[in-house]
Amino acid sequence: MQKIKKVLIANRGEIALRILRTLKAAGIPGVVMYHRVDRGAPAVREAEETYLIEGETPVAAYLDIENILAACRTTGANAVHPGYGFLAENAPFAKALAEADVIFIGPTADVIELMGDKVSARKFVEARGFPVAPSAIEEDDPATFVERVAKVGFPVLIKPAAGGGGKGMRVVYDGANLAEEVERGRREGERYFADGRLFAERFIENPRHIEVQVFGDQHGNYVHFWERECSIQRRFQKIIEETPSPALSPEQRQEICTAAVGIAEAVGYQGAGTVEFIYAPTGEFYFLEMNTRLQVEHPVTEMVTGYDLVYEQLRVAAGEALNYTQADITQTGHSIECRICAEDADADFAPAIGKLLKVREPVGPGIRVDSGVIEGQDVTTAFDPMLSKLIVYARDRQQCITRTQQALRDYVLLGVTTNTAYLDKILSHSDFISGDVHTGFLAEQADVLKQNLSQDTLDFLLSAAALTDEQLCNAVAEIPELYAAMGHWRN
Amino acid sequence: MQKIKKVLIANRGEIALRILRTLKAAGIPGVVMYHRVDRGAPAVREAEETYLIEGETPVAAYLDIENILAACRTTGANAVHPGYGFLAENAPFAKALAEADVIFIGPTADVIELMGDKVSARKFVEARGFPVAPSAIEEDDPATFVERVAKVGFPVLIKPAAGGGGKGMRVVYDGANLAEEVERGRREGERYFADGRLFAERFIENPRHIEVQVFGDQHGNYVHFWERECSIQRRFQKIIEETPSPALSPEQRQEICTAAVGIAEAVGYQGAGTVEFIYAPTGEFYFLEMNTRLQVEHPVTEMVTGYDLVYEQLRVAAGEALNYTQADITQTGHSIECRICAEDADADFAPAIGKLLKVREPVGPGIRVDSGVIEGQDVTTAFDPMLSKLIVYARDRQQCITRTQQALRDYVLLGVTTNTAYLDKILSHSDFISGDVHTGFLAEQADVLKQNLSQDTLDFLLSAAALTDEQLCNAVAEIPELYAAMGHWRN
Amino acid sequence: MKREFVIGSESYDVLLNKALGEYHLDVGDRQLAIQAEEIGSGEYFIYVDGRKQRAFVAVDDENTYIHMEGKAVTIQRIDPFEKIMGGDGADGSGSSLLAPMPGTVISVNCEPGQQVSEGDVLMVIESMKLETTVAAPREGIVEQVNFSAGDTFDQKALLVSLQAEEE
Amino acid sequence: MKREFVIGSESYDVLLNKALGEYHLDVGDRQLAIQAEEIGSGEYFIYVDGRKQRAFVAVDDENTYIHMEGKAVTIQRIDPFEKIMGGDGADGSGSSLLAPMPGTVISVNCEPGQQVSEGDVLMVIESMKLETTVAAPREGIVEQVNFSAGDTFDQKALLVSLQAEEE
Repeated sequence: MQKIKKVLIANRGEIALRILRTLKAAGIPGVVMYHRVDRGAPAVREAEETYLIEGETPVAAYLDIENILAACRTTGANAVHPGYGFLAENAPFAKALAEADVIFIGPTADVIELMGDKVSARKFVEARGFPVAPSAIEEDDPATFVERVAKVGFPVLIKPAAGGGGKGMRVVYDGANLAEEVERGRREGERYFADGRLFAERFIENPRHIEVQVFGDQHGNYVHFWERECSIQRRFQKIIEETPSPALSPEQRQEICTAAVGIAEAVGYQGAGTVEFIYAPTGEFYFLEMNTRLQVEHPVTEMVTGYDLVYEQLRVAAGEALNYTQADITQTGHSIECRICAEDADADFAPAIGKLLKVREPVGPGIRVDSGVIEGQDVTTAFDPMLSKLIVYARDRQQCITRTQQALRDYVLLGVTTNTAYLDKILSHSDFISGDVHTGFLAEQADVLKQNLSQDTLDFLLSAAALTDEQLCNAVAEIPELYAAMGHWRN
Repeated sequence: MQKIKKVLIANRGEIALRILRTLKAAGIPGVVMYHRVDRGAPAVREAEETYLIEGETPVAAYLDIENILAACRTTGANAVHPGYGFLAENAPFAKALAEADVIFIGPTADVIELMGDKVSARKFVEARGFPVAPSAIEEDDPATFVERVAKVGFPVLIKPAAGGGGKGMRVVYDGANLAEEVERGRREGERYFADGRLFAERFIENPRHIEVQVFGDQHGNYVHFWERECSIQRRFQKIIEETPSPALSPEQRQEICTAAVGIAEAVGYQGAGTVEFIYAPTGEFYFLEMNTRLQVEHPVTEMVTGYDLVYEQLRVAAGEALNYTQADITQTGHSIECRICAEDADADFAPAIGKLLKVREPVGPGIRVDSGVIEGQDVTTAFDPMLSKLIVYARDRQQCITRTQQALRDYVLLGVTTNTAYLDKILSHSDFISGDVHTGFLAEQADVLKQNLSQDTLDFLLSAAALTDEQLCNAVAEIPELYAAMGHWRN
Repeated sequence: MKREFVIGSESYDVLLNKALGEYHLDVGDRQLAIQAEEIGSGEYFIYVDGRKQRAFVAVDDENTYIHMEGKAVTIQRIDPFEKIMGGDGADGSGSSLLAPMPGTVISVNCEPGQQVSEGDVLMVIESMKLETTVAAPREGIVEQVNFSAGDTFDQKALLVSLQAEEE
Repeated sequence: MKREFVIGSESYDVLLNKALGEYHLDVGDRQLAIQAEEIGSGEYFIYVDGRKQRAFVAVDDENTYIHMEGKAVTIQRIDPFEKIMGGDGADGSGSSLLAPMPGTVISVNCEPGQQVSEGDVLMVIESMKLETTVAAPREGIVEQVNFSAGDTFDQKALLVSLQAEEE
């Protein structure tokens, strides 16, 4: 790791802390940059060195490339880890760092550019013989786009070419208002990504989302770390991920993972990347996109392979060769990640805010919590509603499910509404247990997944609320004992 | 798990909580029995059902077989998990439970009896062709014992036949005061174990302690879960354990593990057991003893194999067959356990007491803490000084060492002196890092392992102590600002 | 002593009594013998008619947050006396539309004086990257529109109000 | 304001000053500009001459416990004034042997009036399964023996005392 002297962590929340932990254990100095609203955040407390950044909004501060370059100059950091989100997949950022002679811990700017655009990525992958779904690309011939979309076949998924995170995506089930939906999609693309170009592809009914973790070094070595199943999504965003996927046979697993490494090799990928696939109930899979960064859900892969992917990223960025081969990377046991979000699942996942009055994380065999919050912290709308991630390992899937449920029940987060009980409900669902899910599962089962309180639970809750209500208890205590006893006796 | 309806946990501290966690995740009702001094302990808080026991001393309460039988009757528990220590290796206890139609989660009483006596165990193992060290057994012919001990060759280790935990063990380097040492050993055996019979064996200089985790079911299936290296000991008690052992070649590993399974099969072992070996620097290994229970250090095995050994114990006790073969049990990555003890390593490991004013456990990838204490708890001399166990996993040994060190540094335990900094020192030692250790390592390196404070650290400590001294700060604050300024100005 | 506890959309009136050192809670027509034992900071054993549950409890000015049986529940505390005295003014009268959380105005779809029907979209707002429509809760005339497109607002900000209904 | 801080067997005299709102600590002949920022309950950033360390601090009547740079240190606080007034009576005078922690007496190897030499074993005790010998710290005559074999004792119990030395 000679080449990397000091790493600036250009991110916040749980991922900043997770990266810092690897740096600390590896003995590499790390700098945590932060906006003042994150002043009391765990990563800022744990860091030996911090750097305050400013911006018009907190998000803008983290997105400001100049801030990061200045932080590197001031602190002497010669490498930057971007985490995920923010500037992690920003080619100009990667370029700016290269020009400033700072190591970007991620792939080259060219690869980010190529794979960051869904349209060019897809063309590239298709041209090299990897499977892609029937599709239409608007900019091939804008005039005939609506017509070509209709030919892809319904249902069809229309999405911004520059998009991500499910934003601006729409499914159209027939041709009746196709033109209108295309127009809406364009407006949303412009609003969210300042880019109205669209892309349409066959919508696979009840598809699964399966992705493969790949790695490449600067010496032409490429490996995969097996797959992750990420079909449990609400509003097109993953909230439960697991590995291995319960859908794949060993042959299918081999096939999809081999395709992913092939794509990584074709683009000359360096560092950690993820190739996402749509997996049809019939067993076919199609390239969806490539994420040129560390994923939120990377810990499940760490749990079953034993590798520290952030450490491996550092090694590759320092120019070292992978010191293992594909055969060394074994998948042992099962792992599930749950994203703990400040939101009300029973109110259409409305984001929740407030002060975290009490936080108590689950502990025990196979349990890992990657958290970005601590007791006393305010949860605001300034950032994403994800507070932390619960990652659980067990020898087999069934044991992993029950361990995860117990951990969710043991996770105390008071003061802000979170989705822990909702996640527990999902894990209790017979279709989840049998592995029979798809990306529309949560929407389809919304009614079944609602919370309910038994009479018995209600009695306990009301009792707890009454007995911890100081004002109420004081008022009651003022009744003289004797008088109260008489009243009681008279009954 | 049909046969097991409810499990009584006949233990306390970290192991009671660890067992409870597996029960909860598996959905099996658990009962935690406790003496009143343990009233606020984590396991008692976490339990859905508890049972108060009494005794002349707290330890006596946990050792009282009648207490446990009564607890089973009252709560309806039809199985007992003994943990380790207390009654875990007590044959009459196993018998008493069997007679009361309660399942003992452990091997049969016969096997406990056979292997619990060092002398009979050794004879049994030797007779079946497994390697044992040159030795002399007193009761073979008490009159010639001293003579026969001398023939074993010096240095020789003399220990109580009924012993354990290093109590009453002594090494004699020459024949000069052999008779006297034998007499002393006998007295200690009587005092500690009410059994003065002795046993002597060749003392291997600089030996390693390597043990193998074995498992058997009620259907004649036997497997091992690989080895653990437990050579880091102070006062004959393990404080750091790891797996794989850095000493073994793949062939030696196979050989020692195969011998262990062979011994388990020879005794018809059921459930979890450990076969301990002395491993000489020259590569020979000798049977030392068999522990017929779950070991304190079992978690390192769980980390590298993925299995929950407590869960597997439950399955075997319920009469189920092992549902895996030896080939399924792979050893992936590396794991280290550190025993966190309330003791002053710089004062010859004198036990420490006090109130735990602040507790903050380390978290992060690969980190597991099995703890029996919480903030606010009093640490007394009533029980063993072990407060908790830090278990760390990483892909390779080097990464595991640095992760463990970081976790030790992140482990905040204030109010009671603990050995975390001492453990960190051991892990920093170049001989530990190169794996070149033996059971006398800590004693030999005592001077190197002492703590020291740099001038810089001292400045920070004194500053922190001064600024958090309310009385001191208040007194200083009383000096009027103006006067203080003048004083400052006059300097 | 009475309290009104609100969980989600359900409201519960309870009455707490203490006699001979023991607490009783009247819930509807049932009386529960209840007891709380604090076993740690914000950590309790709650006893109801002899049965036990462990609970973590945190309290702020308005709500009691309880983690029990593996899930967290928020309970709003209402003092029946204060309710009678204070009324519910700006809130819930169906005349004032308050921001559920801080956010940004995407578009304003009405203007003061305009007649609107129940369900008409008055405003589109965005909070935490989610778009929400602010719809008229009843028929009426728009009184105030306090923000323009692009404005940001705080939680509980008055976004739009309707003229009070004639009684 | 002065304090004596004791870490292990070392004692440090410090002087805390506050001027213009800033704290200074005199340690020996050096003066440090120091500052504490509480960032959580018992969690601080400590600044010494501009450098920063994070510290966890807990305090009881006698000691300050600090976790810093990855290790915990216990610091005994002594108010120099109290020390002068109170003397160290039972403790440290070399005449009274106090129990370092609660335990049991294994054997008593001396009796009142007996002349002993430095290092003579006066008693054998057991605490937390460890045997310790209580040895005479100096030559002298045994004054009191307060326990018999099998007795249990508390921390700081006076086990054996020697007659005061003639001055």
